Amino acid sequence: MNFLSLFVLIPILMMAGLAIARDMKQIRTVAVAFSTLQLGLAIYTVLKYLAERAAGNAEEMLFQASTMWYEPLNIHYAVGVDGISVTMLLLTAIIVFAGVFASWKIEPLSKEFFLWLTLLSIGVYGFFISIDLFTMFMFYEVALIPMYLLIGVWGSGKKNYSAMKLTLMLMGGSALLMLGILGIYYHSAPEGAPLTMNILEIAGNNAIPHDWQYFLFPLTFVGFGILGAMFPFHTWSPDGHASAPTAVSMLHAGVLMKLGGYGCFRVAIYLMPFAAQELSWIFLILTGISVVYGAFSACVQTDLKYINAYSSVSHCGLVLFAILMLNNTAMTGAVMQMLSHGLMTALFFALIGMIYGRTHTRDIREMGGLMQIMPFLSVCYVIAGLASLGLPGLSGFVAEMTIFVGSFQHTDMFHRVFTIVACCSIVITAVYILRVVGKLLYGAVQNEHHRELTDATWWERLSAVTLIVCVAAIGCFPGWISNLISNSLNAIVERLS
Amino acid sequence: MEYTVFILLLPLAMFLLLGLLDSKLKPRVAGILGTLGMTVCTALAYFTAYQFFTQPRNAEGVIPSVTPYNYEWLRFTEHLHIDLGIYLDPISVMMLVVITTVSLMVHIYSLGYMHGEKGFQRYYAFLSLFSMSMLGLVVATNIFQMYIFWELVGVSSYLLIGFYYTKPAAIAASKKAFIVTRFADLGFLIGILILSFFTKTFDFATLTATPTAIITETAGATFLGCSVASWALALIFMGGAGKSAMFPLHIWLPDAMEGPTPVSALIHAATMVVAGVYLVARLFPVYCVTPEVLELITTVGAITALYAAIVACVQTDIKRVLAFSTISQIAFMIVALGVANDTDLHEGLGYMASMFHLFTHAMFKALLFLGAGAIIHAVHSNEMSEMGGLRKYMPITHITFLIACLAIAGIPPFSGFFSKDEILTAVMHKSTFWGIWMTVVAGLTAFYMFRLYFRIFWWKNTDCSHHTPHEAPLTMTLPLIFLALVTCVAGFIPFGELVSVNGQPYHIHLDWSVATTSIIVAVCAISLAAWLYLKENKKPTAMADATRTLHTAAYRRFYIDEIYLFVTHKIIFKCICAPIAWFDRHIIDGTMDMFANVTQWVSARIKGLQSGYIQSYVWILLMGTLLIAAITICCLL
Amino acid sequence: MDFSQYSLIWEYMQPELLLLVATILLFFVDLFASPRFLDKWFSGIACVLLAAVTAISCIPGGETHTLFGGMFISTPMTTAMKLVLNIGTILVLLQAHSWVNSEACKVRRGEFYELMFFTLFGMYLMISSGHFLIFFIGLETASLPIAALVAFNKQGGDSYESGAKYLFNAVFSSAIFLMGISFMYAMSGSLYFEDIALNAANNTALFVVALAFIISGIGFKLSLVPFHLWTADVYQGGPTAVTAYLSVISKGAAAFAFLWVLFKTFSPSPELWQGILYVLIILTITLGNLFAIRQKDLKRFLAFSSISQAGYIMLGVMANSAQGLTALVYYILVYIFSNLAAFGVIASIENKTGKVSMDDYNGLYQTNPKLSLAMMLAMFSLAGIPPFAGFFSKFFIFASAVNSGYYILVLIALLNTIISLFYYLLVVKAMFINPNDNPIETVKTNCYGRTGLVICVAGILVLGIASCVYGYLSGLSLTVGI
Amino acid sequence: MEIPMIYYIVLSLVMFFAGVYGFITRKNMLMMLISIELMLNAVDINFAVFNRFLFPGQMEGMVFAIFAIAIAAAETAIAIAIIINIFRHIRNIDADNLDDMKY
Repeated sequence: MNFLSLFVLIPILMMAGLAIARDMKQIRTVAVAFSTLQLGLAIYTVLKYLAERAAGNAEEMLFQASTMWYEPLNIHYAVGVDGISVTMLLLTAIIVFAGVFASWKIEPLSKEFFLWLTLLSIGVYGFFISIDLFTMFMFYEVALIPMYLLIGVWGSGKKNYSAMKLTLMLMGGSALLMLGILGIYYHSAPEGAPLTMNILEIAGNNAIPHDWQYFLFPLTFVGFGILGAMFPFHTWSPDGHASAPTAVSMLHAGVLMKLGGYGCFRVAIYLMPFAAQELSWIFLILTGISVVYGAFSACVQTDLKYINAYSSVSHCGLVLFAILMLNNTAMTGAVMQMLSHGLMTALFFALIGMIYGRTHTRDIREMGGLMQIMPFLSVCYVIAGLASLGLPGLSGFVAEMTIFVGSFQHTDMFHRVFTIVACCSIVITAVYILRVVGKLLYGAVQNEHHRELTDATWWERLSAVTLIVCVAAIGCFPGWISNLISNSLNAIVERLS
Repeated sequence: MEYTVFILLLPLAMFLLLGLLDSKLKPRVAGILGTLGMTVCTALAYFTAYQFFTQPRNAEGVIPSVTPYNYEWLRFTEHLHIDLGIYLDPISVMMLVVITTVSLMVHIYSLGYMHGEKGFQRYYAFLSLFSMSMLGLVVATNIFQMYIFWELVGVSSYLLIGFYYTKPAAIAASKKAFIVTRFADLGFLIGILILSFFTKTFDFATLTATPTAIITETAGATFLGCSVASWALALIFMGGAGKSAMFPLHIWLPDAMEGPTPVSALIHAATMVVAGVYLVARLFPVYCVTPEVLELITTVGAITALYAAIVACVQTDIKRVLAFSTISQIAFMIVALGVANDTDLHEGLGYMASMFHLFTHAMFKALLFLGAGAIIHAVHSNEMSEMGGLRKYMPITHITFLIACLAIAGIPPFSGFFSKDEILTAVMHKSTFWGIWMTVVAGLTAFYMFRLYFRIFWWKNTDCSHHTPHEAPLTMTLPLIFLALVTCVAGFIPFGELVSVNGQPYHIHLDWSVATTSIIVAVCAISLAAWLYLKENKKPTAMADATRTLHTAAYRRFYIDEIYLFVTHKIIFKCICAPIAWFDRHIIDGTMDMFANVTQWVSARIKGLQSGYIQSYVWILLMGTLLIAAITICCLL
Repeated sequence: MDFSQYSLIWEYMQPELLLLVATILLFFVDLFASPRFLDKWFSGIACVLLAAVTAISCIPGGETHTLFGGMFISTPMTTAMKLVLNIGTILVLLQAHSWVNSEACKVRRGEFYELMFFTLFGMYLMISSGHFLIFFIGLETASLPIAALVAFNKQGGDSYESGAKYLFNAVFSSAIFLMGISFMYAMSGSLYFEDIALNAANNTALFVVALAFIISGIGFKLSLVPFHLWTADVYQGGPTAVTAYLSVISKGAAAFAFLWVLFKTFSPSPELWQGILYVLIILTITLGNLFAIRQKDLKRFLAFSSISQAGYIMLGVMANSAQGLTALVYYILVYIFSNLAAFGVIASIENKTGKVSMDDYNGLYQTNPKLSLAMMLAMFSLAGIPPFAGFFSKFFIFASAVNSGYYILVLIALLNTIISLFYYLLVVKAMFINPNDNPIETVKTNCYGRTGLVICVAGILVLGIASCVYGYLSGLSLTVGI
Repeated sequence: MEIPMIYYIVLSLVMFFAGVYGFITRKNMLMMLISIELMLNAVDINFAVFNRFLFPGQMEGMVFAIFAIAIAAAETAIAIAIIINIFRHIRNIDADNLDDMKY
């Protein structure tokens, strides 16, 4: 039994534990215990992975295991990780951990909330560990559907509309995806050879005909791109995030949107390099648009969550943008951006949730001078803001710089010009971040009732500090993680060239 | 000289310590700690300078530059990687001295000035952060490290300007400062990208060692008619212009005066704002291969110098006056760099001069600001109208301020005279037009500085009825005195021996023709100022009325800020952001909703199919069958 | 005629014969046992009998048998299909218990079960027919009793209307079906599937007309658009148990038989019927969904959902391959479990409170968490959400269609799944999200109903994860040799 | 003299579509039932005729016709039962009254 399967097993046990938990106390105990365990497992995985690599294990994927599942279609339950997936696993574990604390006082039906949250995390973990298209896709959808109830039941605002829209749009994505995957499967092997769902084998066979790649690449890329909030399929994100409860926004923006980026190059680009080369320019334009577009529309929003959602559109657009540059550095940047954006947007949503929980409004025009009332939260918010506008020493900077430098190494003029366009986003980001910080935290207290509000409680502090520490750690010592990623990207990049 | 790394680590440690313990510490303790840290830092810097400048020169008489420490921080490609390290050469060491000195003075000064302020600890934390970033910037071994610390100084300046975060003006100012510089930094970043794409390196040593590499690499590559190399360097200069508040990116600096005065002294007079000059100086050999960019630099500098000088003449807020004088003085340095050239020592005079002026200016401008701080501290106002005749109440401030004014006006034997003279010589040598231009600016400088001086210390003999201004405490006067002394002697430092364009010693010899002219001009300007402002009278207002339009325009800074406001709010926000947001909500999102609505609509329209009558069901069934048959037959035939 | 066949008949027609025996037994029990005994045990006996029949006879063997000169064919796959149908029927019986034994119906309890068994018998014949006569007899034996069952609630509500609608539509379509067969006969001179495949000139207009008529005849039972119009009304009016039966068992049997007929009879000209089906599938799925999204009555809602599901099932037929056959049977199996879970919940709530409107379900989770969860699982499974069985069945049926190259068709079907997800989520929304001050009071289901639900839920959860089922079916379908 | 097959076919088709017409136009359920019978009998004629003329060899068609008739009888029986049931409820047997459930 491969230890990666624990990533799926532990949450299942966690669900069982939650099911038998009776009161809030026990629920919290179970949640904290298991999410900590999960975090430990993730860290262990990273260390083990690094050790293996250090030991000179040059396999593309480590800790592989594969058991036949559906014999007639040659579907396996196959797991394995490379640098990218371990990074993502770590990210997920961290955010789930922080999310548990962020939803410490969730009401009502707290048990169900954690059950659904755990189901969601099962999907995410499973997606990141599996290297079989079918299981990957299955976990992908497992991760999607709990969103509906999580938003619908525990959400706020026009939650029904948002939840339905989010679910349907993402399902639309996975509909395209299913066709794409089936198409890949039926062209996965040369004539006579057995068809396979295993990503590595498909890549090894490299048998997908070029004309089919033209058809399948857009399907898969858009399918995943919808979850990656690619223009013009991003509109689920603002409403969805605005209505979602704190922990869900954290997990969704922090991790779930990364499924999109991860899938885009693990499936779309990795398996169909030819089409990736040929068609990248189309999606480059789209993603380039969403980078700038998202930033611009964030400038005029007044709802904190909308601002953050649009900035997520912009940042995740940057991820896809970098992936499409198809060179090692840019892709490394993309993965680092996933990581950093995951952490800092989770931090953002956590803080917004905490502030909202106190002021009961997310409209920046109705708030002000929070720095005097809740200094801790405000300082954290400033840090998150600085991270997202790319302050050196925080994770955002290294990710963005890697992307920009990497993208600018592209030999094609068109790509370089687009890189410069994308660069402009850092200025716009500064504009809307500082706008929020100025309106929300500085200045005089807008609403006198806010004066008697309290600062963060210990669990909120814990949740925020965890994320800040990670953001700063990556920002200050990016070397090891960037090596970790770029080493495992070599194989993919080789296929592209 | 590995210990130099502590020059960076110490302030960083201070920042973390003070920042994390924030209110856990007593204000006093925090202040003392910060100051001590900076003292040690300064000592180290001085020791480094001593060690560096006293080391044996090599064959062609150049002081060899040292890289005591360099560690790969982040690797992009096999060529491109960000290193964090320390690169010691004459100018960086000179900057180390300047920064630590001024920073230390400000630390001490703030003990008195900021006494009892809310968030005293935070203030010192930010000061340490700034010092760390600034020091990191000057010792950068590669352009990307410089960019990193460049951003960090930007942020710490943002935090310090917005120190009084309940004051709307301060918030606005800090936001403006950050965004404008950020915009400039975008140029810097793109410049770096282009440069590194062609030269395949970030490293200063490599870049400056083979400056022509970029030309050979980018051979033929042009964009909009200019060679890519020029683009890259111009964009990089844009970054510098932003930080150094060159026209038209200067708008943030006057507003930045909303911050605490010591901060203005440290960041917006002595150190951060000269980062641009330093950047150009750092890449000077590379700039020399693209003369057109140097032309650009000269022009920008000259225009800024004149513009700022004119505006400074009519401002009534003393800190604003100083701010504009800063802009104009930095413009001097920029111009000096622009006219210089690295072919030989004499051609490179401007380079040396600008560095020299940077050094002296840092001292006396810091002195001016700290003096102004003392005055504001006493009068509780920035407005000239509130002041006048302060000389008898605060003698020390008065004397030191006068020295500084003389220095900046270019009166021998004060430091300003020597450095400015070198600059004028260099400019004159390059082109007479710019030479005269800059001399005029020098005259204006003398005028507005003494206007300021007389308005503050003479003008009217108020024996202030409501409250008597009193001399500042020792913690504040001590730095004033120290800086004043430096200002007096700095001119006699054999600067050219240490810093010159190609590192060989250069013996400063005054070009008396230039010197005398400038002195005469200055004296005239000063006496004019004295004639106008020594005693309270109506002449100034009369003159103002005489040149009403010009005066107002100058007072409103020639409406540059208004233009910016118009562009940002009216055009970018109203005409780009808002429409995009609308488009997103109504068009893109609307399309998505439309799918749903259309489905609903269709399903509502076709419900009649399910009429509930057996016969219609049967009818449809039959027709369906026959239709299928018919269509299929048609397809077959 | 030779009597040597009788032993063979007994051996090969075991399921049918045993089912008849069971029916007769049931008849006698109903006749002679005391009412109190019946109240207590009758449904139990019925279930046990059916279970026994299943256990004894419906375990697929290895080889294929034919009887009556090929009129009756029993392959492992048909036996497996019978097994599937039996499982479904048992579940229906379990759910029906509380309704059948209610005061209103208990007097006619016997008829219910006997008719039920007869229809099942009819479907057996339909499935394993090799000749249109048997097929027709099976078809009618399957559909006529259902008419009676639909009209079972003599006094209650709309039952009679549904009965009438069902019967008249059924008769009419069977007339058309017969017409089709007669043309086939005219062309081929035989009613054996094989002979027709051999002799019928498959590009004449007459052939096409016959084909269209036959498709419409069976499409009626499958409620494919445009032969579907009866479905909603009948489902809504009929007793819930019967509706459930109608929606899964008879649909499943019809689907299988349809595939059988098309494969056997029209194998020489697949492109003909595939072309027709292509259009029908798109129409069926789309219209079914479009109607479903605005339904408030849950039974009617499920009727339309079952129409679109029929469209998905047909994808397996389109594939025209062993894989398609496997996927189809598997899909039917999963569909039985999912849909019966839904109907089980509806039935148990309807029996207690008589409420079937979606609005009545608002806030159901507060009072009946277990039922709501079961319902939600059913909905997710029908919508094809992993890790529930429905996801796998959908995936495999799509895979089979894609394997035969129907990318566009599958894409359309997939896009339709979004609509279907929408309305399935509406139910979930009602139960979990919509606020309600006085939701349906807590409903206590009896042990039969509960067992039924538990089995359904277990099926939903296990069938997908446990790959053996699909593997087994695909093993069988390979023996058929399509 | 032999009547050619075509006559029978025409007859059966006429019967069939007459039945269809009646089924769709008549509101009275009994009339509809009768129309159904027409259609079924048309089919029976078809079988008989095809057998008799085209494949005189074996009796397949005839047998089928007999079964069809039997089943038609069964259908009628159930139909009548249901119609009676309907009459009990709404006191008439007009097909148009059966439209409580629609849309």
